[in-house]
Amino acid sequence: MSSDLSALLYLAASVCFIMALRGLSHPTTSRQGNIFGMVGMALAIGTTLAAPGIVSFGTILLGLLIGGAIGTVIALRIQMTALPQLVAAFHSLVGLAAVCVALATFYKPEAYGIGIVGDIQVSSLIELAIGTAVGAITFTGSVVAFAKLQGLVSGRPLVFKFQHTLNAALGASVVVLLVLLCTTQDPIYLWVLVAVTLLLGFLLILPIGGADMPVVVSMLNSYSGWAACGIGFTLQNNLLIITGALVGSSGAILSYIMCKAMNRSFISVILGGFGAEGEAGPAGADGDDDRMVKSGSGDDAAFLMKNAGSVVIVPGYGMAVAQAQHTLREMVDLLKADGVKVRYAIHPVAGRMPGHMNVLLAEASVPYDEVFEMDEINRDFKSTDVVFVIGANDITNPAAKTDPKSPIYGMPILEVDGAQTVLFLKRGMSAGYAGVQNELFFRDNTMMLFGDAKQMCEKIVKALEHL
Amino acid sequence: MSSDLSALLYLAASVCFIMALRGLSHPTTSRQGNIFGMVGMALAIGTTLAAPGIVSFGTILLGLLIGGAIGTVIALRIQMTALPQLVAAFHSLVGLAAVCVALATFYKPEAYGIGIVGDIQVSSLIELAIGTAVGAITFTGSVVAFAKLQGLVSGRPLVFKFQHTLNAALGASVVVLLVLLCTTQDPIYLWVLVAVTLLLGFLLILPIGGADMPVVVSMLNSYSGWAACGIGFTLQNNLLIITGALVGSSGAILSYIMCKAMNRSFISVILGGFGAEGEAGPAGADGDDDRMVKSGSGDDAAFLMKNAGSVVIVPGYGMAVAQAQHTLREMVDLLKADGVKVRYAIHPVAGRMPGHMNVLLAEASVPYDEVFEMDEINRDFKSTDVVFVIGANDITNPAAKTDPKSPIYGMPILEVDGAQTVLFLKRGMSAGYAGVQNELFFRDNTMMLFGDAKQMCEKIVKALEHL
Amino acid sequence: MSSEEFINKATEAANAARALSDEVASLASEASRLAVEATGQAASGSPFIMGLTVLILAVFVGYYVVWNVTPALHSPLMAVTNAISSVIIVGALVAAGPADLGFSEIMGFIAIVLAAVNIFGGFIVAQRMLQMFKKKQ
Amino acid sequence: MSSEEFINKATEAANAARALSDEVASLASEASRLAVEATGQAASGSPFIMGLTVLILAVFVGYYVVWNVTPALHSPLMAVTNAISSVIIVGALVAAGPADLGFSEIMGFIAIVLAAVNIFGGFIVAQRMLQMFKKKQ
Ligand SMILES: NC(=O)c1ccc[n+]([C@@H]2O[C@H](COP(=O)([O-])OP(=O)(O)OC[C@H]3O[C@@H](n4cnc5c(N)ncnc54)[C@H](OP(=O)(O)O)[C@@H]3O)[C@@H](O)[C@H]2O)c1
Ligand SMILES: NC(=O)c1ccc[n+]([C@@H]2O[C@H](COP(=O)([O-])OP(=O)(O)OC[C@H]3O[C@@H](n4cnc5c(N)ncnc54)[C@H](OP(=O)(O)O)[C@@H]3O)[C@@H](O)[C@H]2O)c1
Repeated sequence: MSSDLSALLYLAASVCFIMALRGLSHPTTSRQGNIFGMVGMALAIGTTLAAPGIVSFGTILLGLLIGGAIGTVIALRIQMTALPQLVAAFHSLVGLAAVCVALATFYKPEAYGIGIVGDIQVSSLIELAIGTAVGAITFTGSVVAFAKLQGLVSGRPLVFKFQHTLNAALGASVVVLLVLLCTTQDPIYLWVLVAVTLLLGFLLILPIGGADMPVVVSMLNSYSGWAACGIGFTLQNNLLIITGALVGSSGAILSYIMCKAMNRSFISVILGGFGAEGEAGPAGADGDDDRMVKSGSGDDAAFLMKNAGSVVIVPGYGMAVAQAQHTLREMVDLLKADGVKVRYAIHPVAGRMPGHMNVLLAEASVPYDEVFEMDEINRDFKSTDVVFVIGANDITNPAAKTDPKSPIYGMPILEVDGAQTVLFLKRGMSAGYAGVQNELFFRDNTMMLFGDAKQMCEKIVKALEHL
Repeated sequence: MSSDLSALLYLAASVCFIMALRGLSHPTTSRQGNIFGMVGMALAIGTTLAAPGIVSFGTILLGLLIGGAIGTVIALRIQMTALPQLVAAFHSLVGLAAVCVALATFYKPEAYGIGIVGDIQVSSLIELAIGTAVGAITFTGSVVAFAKLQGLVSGRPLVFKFQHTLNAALGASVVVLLVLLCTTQDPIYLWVLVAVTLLLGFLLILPIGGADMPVVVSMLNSYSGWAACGIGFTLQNNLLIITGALVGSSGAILSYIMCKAMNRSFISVILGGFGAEGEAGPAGADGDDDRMVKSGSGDDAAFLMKNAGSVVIVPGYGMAVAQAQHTLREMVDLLKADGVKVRYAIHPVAGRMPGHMNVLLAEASVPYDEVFEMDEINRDFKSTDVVFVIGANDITNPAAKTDPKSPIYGMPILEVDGAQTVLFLKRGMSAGYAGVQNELFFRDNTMMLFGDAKQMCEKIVKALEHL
Repeated sequence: MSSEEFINKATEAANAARALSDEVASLASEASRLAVEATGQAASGSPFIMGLTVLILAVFVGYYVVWNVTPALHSPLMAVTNAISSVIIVGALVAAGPADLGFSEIMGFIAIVLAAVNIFGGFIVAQRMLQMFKKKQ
Repeated sequence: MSSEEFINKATEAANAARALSDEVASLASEASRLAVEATGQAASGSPFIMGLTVLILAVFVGYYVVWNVTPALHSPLMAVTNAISSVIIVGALVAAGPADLGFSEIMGFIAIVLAAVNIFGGFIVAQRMLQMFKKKQ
């Protein structure tokens, strides 16, 4: 294939990727966008396979088949509630793949036209080493993120003395190794670099709390995008540059959106240690607050909602944990059949990844035009009869608006306190991710529904059927 | 200057241009955006001046000074109500400049590295010829647009028999000339091409009605952007490609927005002949409708508005003609001082260019947060006491929603008919640009205020002061 | 060795040298061709493909940037795009640049004047309009 | 003419020819250099500047495209960007391409497997999610 034709096809692939992201601007165009993405990837792979020097098609096909099969099976089997950890897991693979590519390049630079073994162009070597470092950090970092999200290790931030000092020291050694590598071109330094950055990935992410993991995953995603840009410069391949920039912007913007919605600085997330005490504790009323709360049963909740004119559902992380979305939908169907106007209100950081709640509700066949973003619905709470908060906590906490000393002060919240009645469905009195008590629980117009989200929803459904 | 450095500076200039348009996304960032635009242009010119082969700085400076002085004087003197024709006039100059550059290139191709006289690369020659054609059409087309908007010639579409045939013939001859030019490289064909396309520009735009001129100007703007892209390909200059794409998209999108807001296809605008009978006639009640209308005085209007809770002002082309915006603002100030809630509603094609009304209101120091777009305010008319329509007509005509046979059927309108009272300030009963009678005039809750927009506003102001 | 023989030998040697030189020249030109090709490939395809890449990306940028312009500022947008479309002044400067004064230089000069009217006029009108959109107290 | 003289003359001629050939070669190489330079300049600067141009435009595109993604689809967005970030498979293919099986080829193979998991996994998960967002009756 002429270099012009392949450049043209790579350009077409880039456009496909842009269209893939563009499609996500609306649910109706999103599936078409995804097809664009697949076509783009097929174009990219096909064009590369047609390049001169690529002959071992058997091996390549084998690799694609193995990887494709694994990916397909995982993707088809995974539960939608396990999405955050899945993204983290997939993400670690990108990091590892980048490390492998960098090592392969180092040992066979002539295949990429950047020099010969032991005499690689310095600019390429720098890009290569940075790519390796970013890849390795992404790999172990994402593994930690996966383990925390999956519950394999405690979501609690692991803080120990001198950790920032240690990380700084490792960071410095990375720079030293980079310089040594470029001056001597000795492979040993590359291997040490890999080892150090793998370690660094662990250490950087361990101290960060479980619920900050989505920010971390997005951030790593962004970094790997920029690393791909770097490789694109080395190989003078515009496809890599464009795709890298898309991925890089996407990760950066998602991180920004999350930090903004939590009212925390990006730096404070990265430095870790947040939520050390507060991660959602075990079930049961273990709040250390002696004040009385009004608590009710499923029957009470059913009665209240059935007689309401309008109900707004506020889902949170607890709904995902309990996989309560389907039962919730049943409950809402019954209410709607009774003429109650029901809508859903989604906070930008409800759950454990951006858009988490939207996907779960969509899974339960909730039409997306009943689901509203925070900005769209916040002013409507005042005219709402009943707000049904299911497994959410921080995102409704009025301390974010009233208490300048609260760690979540300044975070935009769903102002459910304006509603006539608030029902809080959670297992006990424990705090949410941010570890702060929620004043709302003690208000007069609040009724707590203690129990697992799914079981309680089932009770309410039963009650509604018999009312 | 090394070619790398100049490429870098051109890139910086491109980014400046992008930032210039980006700044226009909000009034607060717009001035900064404009500065970016100026910096970008300075960079572009400075970088080119530093290129080897450019030595006659005296001549160049002279040219810049003459042009700059003329431009500055015009820009500072022009009345804001004359904006549409100013844009058209400026635009014609871009077209003429493009023709000059193309001719210069043809007679000295070696300065641009595209060959030598009589042996210019064919691809470059094609781009050059197309650039010339687009430039020439833009020039005469914009001159016609200017003349129509300025009132130098009638805004009425000039339709004559066989015009489409003639245009098609001229278009075909352009293609023939292009082929001849490329095969023989004889300058005579270029000159004939210039002559034919100048004529074509006249003929294409003459049959289009005055109020469609903004669409035409935008369209020509878009074409000249794409022509700049073509020149960018010839000279392999990314600055020209990027800027051309920005200008091209901008023109295309503005044309699209206008056509959409008028519910007319782009093709029908270009084919011309629309509004042949309807251009706003002379003052006086010359409508050919015998039905009675309720007409009122300035005192009546003042009384009605003063006692209203909420007033929405709907400005249109008539306000621009009468330059009534300042008096209008005075009137609104008096109303606001009396505790009336006053807002402005702007239709996307009110006036004679996109954003025309916004600029005039801004000129009269109306804060932009009192000014609402159609989509933002349309549902509020129902709860509005008085709508004050000043010099607007078509954009309020309910026939657009109710009468499938009306030429404006399907055009989105400001639904002022929902308000309790509608005041219509215009000189007589004549129709608006689209030439259709407005049912609203005859409704019970409508009061006509006959007179020049400015004079009537003055009367209302006086009345308000004495009420 | 006869003188004729010597002359023949010398001519032969000279011819051989000339042939060598031809070969070298052709090799060099081949090298030059290859070098050009290599550069072309390195830059992800020919200049045309590069231009196309830039064009397509710029169209995307233009699309998004312009749709993000608030409708209230569509008039200034027209003025600004008018001004920046005068970037073809770059071509005019090249035409007017040389020291001698021929047809091309005169055309270039005219184009400079016209473009400058537009640049100054466009930006200043835009600035005047935008000045009016300042937040009122 | 003595034989020595002839020999000298012939040598001279040969030397002259050689000098000529050298000159031609150096001219050719100069030409090649110029050609490369011209290509470089033509493509609006060196490959690096071209790459930078593409990068900057792509960042603008990415910025706008991503901000235009509706918040409801942020989860699919993460899956899709995950999948397309596996475009580094392009590098892996080049590594695994040669017929022989050395360290680089093995690394390339591993990278292909890993990237393929991601590509298939990412797109399919995204598709599953998006399928759920179908308009309900
Ligand atoms: N979405 C993102 O992208 C993202 C990113 C970074 C950080 N975060 C953080 O995550 C938090 C999200 O807020 P959120 O309101 O959704 O969650 P949350 O504040 O963590 O609260 C979740 C609540 O659900 C309850 N719960 C847990 N399991 C349950 C079950 N099986 N049945 C019923 N209830 C259960 C828990 O209370 P009990 O233990 O009493 O049941 C807990 O209080 C915020 O602090 C946000 O800053 C989110
Ligand atoms: N804005 C754009 O970008 C654009 C682009 C293309 C087309 N258009 C077209 O332009 C029209 C714009 O609608 P519009 O409602 O603003 O204008 P319009 O429908 O043309 O009506 C303007 C009205 O103002 C009145 N008028 C004229 N001079 C006046 C004066 N000195 N004092 C008081 N009244 C005066 C006229 O009635 P009297 O003669 O009775 O006074 C006329 O009916 C639409 O048809 C639209 O499709 C606009």
